[in-house]
Amino acid sequence: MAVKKDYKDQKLAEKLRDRKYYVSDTNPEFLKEVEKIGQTAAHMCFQCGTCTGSCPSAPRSSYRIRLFMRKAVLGLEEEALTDPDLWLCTTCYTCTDRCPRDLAPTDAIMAMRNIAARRDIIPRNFLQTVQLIYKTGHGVPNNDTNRAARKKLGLDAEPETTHKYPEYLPGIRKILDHYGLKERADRILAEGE
Amino acid sequence: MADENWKPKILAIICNWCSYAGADLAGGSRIQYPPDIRAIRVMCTGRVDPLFILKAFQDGADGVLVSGCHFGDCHYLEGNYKAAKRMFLLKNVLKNIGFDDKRLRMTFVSASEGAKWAKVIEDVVKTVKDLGPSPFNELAR
Amino acid sequence: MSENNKHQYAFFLGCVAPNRYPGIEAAAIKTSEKLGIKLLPLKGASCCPAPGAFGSIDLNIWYAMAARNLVLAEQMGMDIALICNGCYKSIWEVNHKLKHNDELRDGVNEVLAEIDMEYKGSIDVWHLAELYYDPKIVGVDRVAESVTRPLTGVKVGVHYGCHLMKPQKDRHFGDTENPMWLDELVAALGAEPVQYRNKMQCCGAGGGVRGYDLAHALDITNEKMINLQEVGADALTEVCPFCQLQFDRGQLEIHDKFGITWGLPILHYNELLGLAQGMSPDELGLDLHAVDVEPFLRKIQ
Amino acid sequence: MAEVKKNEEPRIGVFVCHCGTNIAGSVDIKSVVEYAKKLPNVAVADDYQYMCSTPGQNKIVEAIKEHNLTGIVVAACSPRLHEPTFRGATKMGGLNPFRFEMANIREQNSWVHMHQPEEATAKAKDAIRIAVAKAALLEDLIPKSVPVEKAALVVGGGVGGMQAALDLANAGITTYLVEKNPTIGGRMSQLDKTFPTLDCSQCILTPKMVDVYRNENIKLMTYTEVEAVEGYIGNFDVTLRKKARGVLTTEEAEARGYVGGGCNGCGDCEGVCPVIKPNPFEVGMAPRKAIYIYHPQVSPLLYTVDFDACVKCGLCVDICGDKKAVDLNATDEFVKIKVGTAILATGYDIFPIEQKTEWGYKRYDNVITSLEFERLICASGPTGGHLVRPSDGETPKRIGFVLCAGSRDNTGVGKPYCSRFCCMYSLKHAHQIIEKIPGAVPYIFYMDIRSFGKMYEEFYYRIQNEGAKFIRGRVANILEDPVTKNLHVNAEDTLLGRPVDVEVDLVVLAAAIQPSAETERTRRLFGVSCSQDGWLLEAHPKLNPCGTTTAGVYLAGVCQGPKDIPDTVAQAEGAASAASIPIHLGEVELEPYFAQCIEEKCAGCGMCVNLCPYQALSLVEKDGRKVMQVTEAKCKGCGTCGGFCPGGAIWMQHFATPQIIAQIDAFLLGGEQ
Repeated sequence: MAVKKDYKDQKLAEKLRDRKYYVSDTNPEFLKEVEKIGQTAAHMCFQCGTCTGSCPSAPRSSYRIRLFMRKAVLGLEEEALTDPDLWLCTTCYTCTDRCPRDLAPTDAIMAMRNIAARRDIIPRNFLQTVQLIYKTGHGVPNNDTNRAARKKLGLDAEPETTHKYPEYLPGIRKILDHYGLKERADRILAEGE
Repeated sequence: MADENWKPKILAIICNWCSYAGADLAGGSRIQYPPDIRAIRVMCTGRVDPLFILKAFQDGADGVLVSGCHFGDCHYLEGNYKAAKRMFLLKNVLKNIGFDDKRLRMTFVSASEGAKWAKVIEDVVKTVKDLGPSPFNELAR
Repeated sequence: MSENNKHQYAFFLGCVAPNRYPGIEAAAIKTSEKLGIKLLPLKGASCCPAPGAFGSIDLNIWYAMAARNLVLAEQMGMDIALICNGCYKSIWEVNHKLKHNDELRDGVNEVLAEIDMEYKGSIDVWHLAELYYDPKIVGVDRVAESVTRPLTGVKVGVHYGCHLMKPQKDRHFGDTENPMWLDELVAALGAEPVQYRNKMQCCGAGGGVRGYDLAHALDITNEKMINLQEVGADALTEVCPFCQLQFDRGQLEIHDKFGITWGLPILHYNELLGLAQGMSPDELGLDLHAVDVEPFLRKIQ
Repeated sequence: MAEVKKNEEPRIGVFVCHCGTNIAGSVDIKSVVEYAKKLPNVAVADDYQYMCSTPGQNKIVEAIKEHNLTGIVVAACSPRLHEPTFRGATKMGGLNPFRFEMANIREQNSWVHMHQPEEATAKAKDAIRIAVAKAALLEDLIPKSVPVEKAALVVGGGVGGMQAALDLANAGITTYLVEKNPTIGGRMSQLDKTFPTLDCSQCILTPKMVDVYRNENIKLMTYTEVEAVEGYIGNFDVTLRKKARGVLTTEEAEARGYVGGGCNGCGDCEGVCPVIKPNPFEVGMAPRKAIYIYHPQVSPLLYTVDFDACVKCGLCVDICGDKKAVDLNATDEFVKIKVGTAILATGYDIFPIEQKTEWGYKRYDNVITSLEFERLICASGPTGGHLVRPSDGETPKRIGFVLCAGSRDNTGVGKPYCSRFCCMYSLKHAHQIIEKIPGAVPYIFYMDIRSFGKMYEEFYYRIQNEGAKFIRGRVANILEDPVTKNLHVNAEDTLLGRPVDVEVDLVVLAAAIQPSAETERTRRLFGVSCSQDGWLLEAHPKLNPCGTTTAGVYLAGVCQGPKDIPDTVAQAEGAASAASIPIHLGEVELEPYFAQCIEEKCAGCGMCVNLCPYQALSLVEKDGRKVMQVTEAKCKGCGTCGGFCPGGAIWMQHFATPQIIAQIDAFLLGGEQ
């Protein structure tokens, strides 16, 4: 366990916080969960850095996919899930194609995002997409400018999707409600207001 | 479905050069697999007389595994081809007398395939467990 | 053509193509018709759903939502053809996973049962571009034969996108470091497919990054612009409306955020194909593009 | 003639080994011994910590005498490990050594059921019951001794094969050294310097090549391949294919009556030959003619015609003149030799690294392999030792080295193993460019530096001190600047935790190695197994690293697994020593697992005759009817005949039908008395 320093000065307490890695502070279940959801043997990572070297996000941020793999192995759940970098993966899968251990770091990241989401750590834009789909069936719905353009092209104003056949929407909503996703999206977005 | 605690009796006849060595390698690598197999070593699967297998079934074996070298790898050039041919014919005979030929398996495991040996055993044990006790079982007692 | 109706597919539209670049939808139907592929409406389809957003929140929801779209096509008894890499990831990959994983399939069917649907795994999913390349369906030669107005004199950079071909092991497109099949399809139209640095780099938009951190996403896009300019590309083509959105509208955003103007026309391959088959810019809705396509059109000899 | 000999009253002794906790950890030894005591025919059962130890073996010796035993069962490890040991003990106790049977309760029991003590114990009891049933029916067998041909064969003329041949030859053994290329020398002759001593590779190799060529006991056969192998230890009949060389040696010329003729290596033919082909010795970076030598130090110094390229214009024949060395109508010849033992030293090839497309080999001009680097940096190479960039011939100043290029790679494209010498030769390469090119900077991209040999770590220290830059990170991809053709090496410096883009003038890929193309065919000819990655399988990874499961066949060098030169030479000497032992003994004992004909049961159908892969069986007239007869020297004991004989007339010694049936019955029907 990290040494608790009950310094009166909060700032100093944070500045001098015990930064050692203690096994007792970690969650070994985190690795198992990441491997289960991500379907990849993250514990086989030998930290060669091919993933970070391949990553389009790494050169322009502090996002290091290799470090996320390491945190999974070491059970550093809290650190991984609360790191805003977790959401900088563009899921391009280049690291997955090149990983010499034949792992899928991208899917490990997706798994960590899934675990973060269980704790309501989800960026707002993801939830807005959920709301839009619940409402219209589309993440990027139609609009009037586009309707006009469609007609000009000889297409119907509404595409042959839930836009034209809204009778399919209840089914979609049922699926999302099965997981209580819309409700969560509304709640989390409202809390963030 | 067979009862969970039932332990099948499965005979394995395996060749000295490939499968026996592969099984030894599985041991050396400490790869764990189900304990339901009893192995008899022969120098080559070519030695396996179909009568041995019939005898085993008659004695009440629930399954028989014959395992040799990969084709082209036989220590004696072609014993495994001949064994494969015999096993194929024997499976046909078993099928024709109404005996499930899945109880007889021939596999090819090389000396370097310890992990494969373990998989083969897992597979064979599962197949036999799914089939349940051999119909000859009572007869043998 | 007597073979015209030989290949029929349920046409999965997705979101960005019908609702932002309807020219792609129009072009896909018309150009495919000329190549012997009939695209039939997949009524009631929804968002694929967006693999970045939904996959990140809960993969199970992503499976179930994609499976619903798959079932619609199963009910038609038809394979799906689509025009977007993001849709390909959702629809193809979920189909692939459900076909090969009984546990997943059972889980999904439990949810689908609530809306009286059942996923059976009876159809396949294809990207139109791969159907064009496949000699058993169309083939590069037939694409070339369909050209009435060759796009000669222009250099076109090709963006393959990520979610169509990667991860390589699960897909069937072969090499993902330096693929050339889409370049071949571009060459078939008379244009010169130009090789640029880091051709396979991501557009920057995927995985929810466009919505999460726009500047970050645009910085990746901007790098692609630099690499394309280096070799003098006259346009960029892709097979993903979401990549198109990122490259096309992204250039406006790059202008706003970074103060850099590129003006590189971005065309979906079906738009390019439409031009080569003689469709007019108006028929393709090219006026809806954020970046003016006119300079590119003028350059075609 | 063998008969179904039953011991009057079998008395079996059972000995159960604890193997420390290896067996006793999962198997309840005490209950197993108690169980064994109650089995039919068991006279005594005992256990010991280590049965293979001297006191353990003594237990067997003493029990045989004390209990008047007729057969021994030891339940311990695999018979592939200790069967010979316990046969020795059985013999020492006064019994025929073949009255011994082993029950494997370690490799195939305690080690694979480590957490199931009950099941493991039950399985051990069954194994012993099965072994006892067989032991009760075992009979005396006399091993057959066969003479050993006083000659050996070495396949492959690289440094490993050369060393093995020299050792054998120097021990007085006639040694055939067969090499598929026109010259011996192998990979080592392509190298410039050797690590960590920086000896010139050719300088230390050439004297050895000359030694080989001059040694009276070595029959050097270059441009020759093994075509067929028959026989067994002591008596291998090997057919060699001497590929059509198109050039005669002085001896060959003399045999044709051209006294004073034959090739003297003058090279006039090469001068006039109009055909140009890439020289594989220079990895295609230099030309050679259709009539050629690889390089000036070849041994033998003898030209070779590449008949795939030759246009048969005859200019070479004309200029050779009276020497009459060139014969453009030559064809392959076959030579039969007889040897007692054989050593395989077939070496390695470079993995086709263009398959790792992210590094752009064969796509970017300035990405080369380490072997190409060796030739480019070598004074006798195509550039006279001036390292140049292929794109423009300029001297590179910044050079990236990609280690583990295709090694330690589990993607399926690449090799899962460590190729074992790339770290060290890349350090050497870094040293060479620092030494040769003023201001040059080597960037070494590595995952781990494996400098485990003698003076290797010190060499690493030295190169780091000389200024090589080490970046701990595997290279993700390489991008080419389309204008300058410079390369951008992308990786993460994992120690810095930042992605790096290192612009270099040249990239050298330390490509993985794989078994040479001929290895697979050769190993099948000799009946040698291979491990999953294709390297030839040694008899035991630790205790018999030079032997194979085929008696009389040994391994030297990289064909058994990646090795550097010192390890290759050491193994070659080990293999030569092992291969010389049977030859010096003059005879070997063959395991007496021969087929025997039970004549009264034999119907003379002759089915077995065709089944035998060794033509060991024949039909003979006896007492007015046909019966099968076995030529014991030819029989290898596979039992394929015995597995088929419809009349049950074949008695496979030590694996006889009644013995196997007894094992089956014991397993399924047997039990305590």
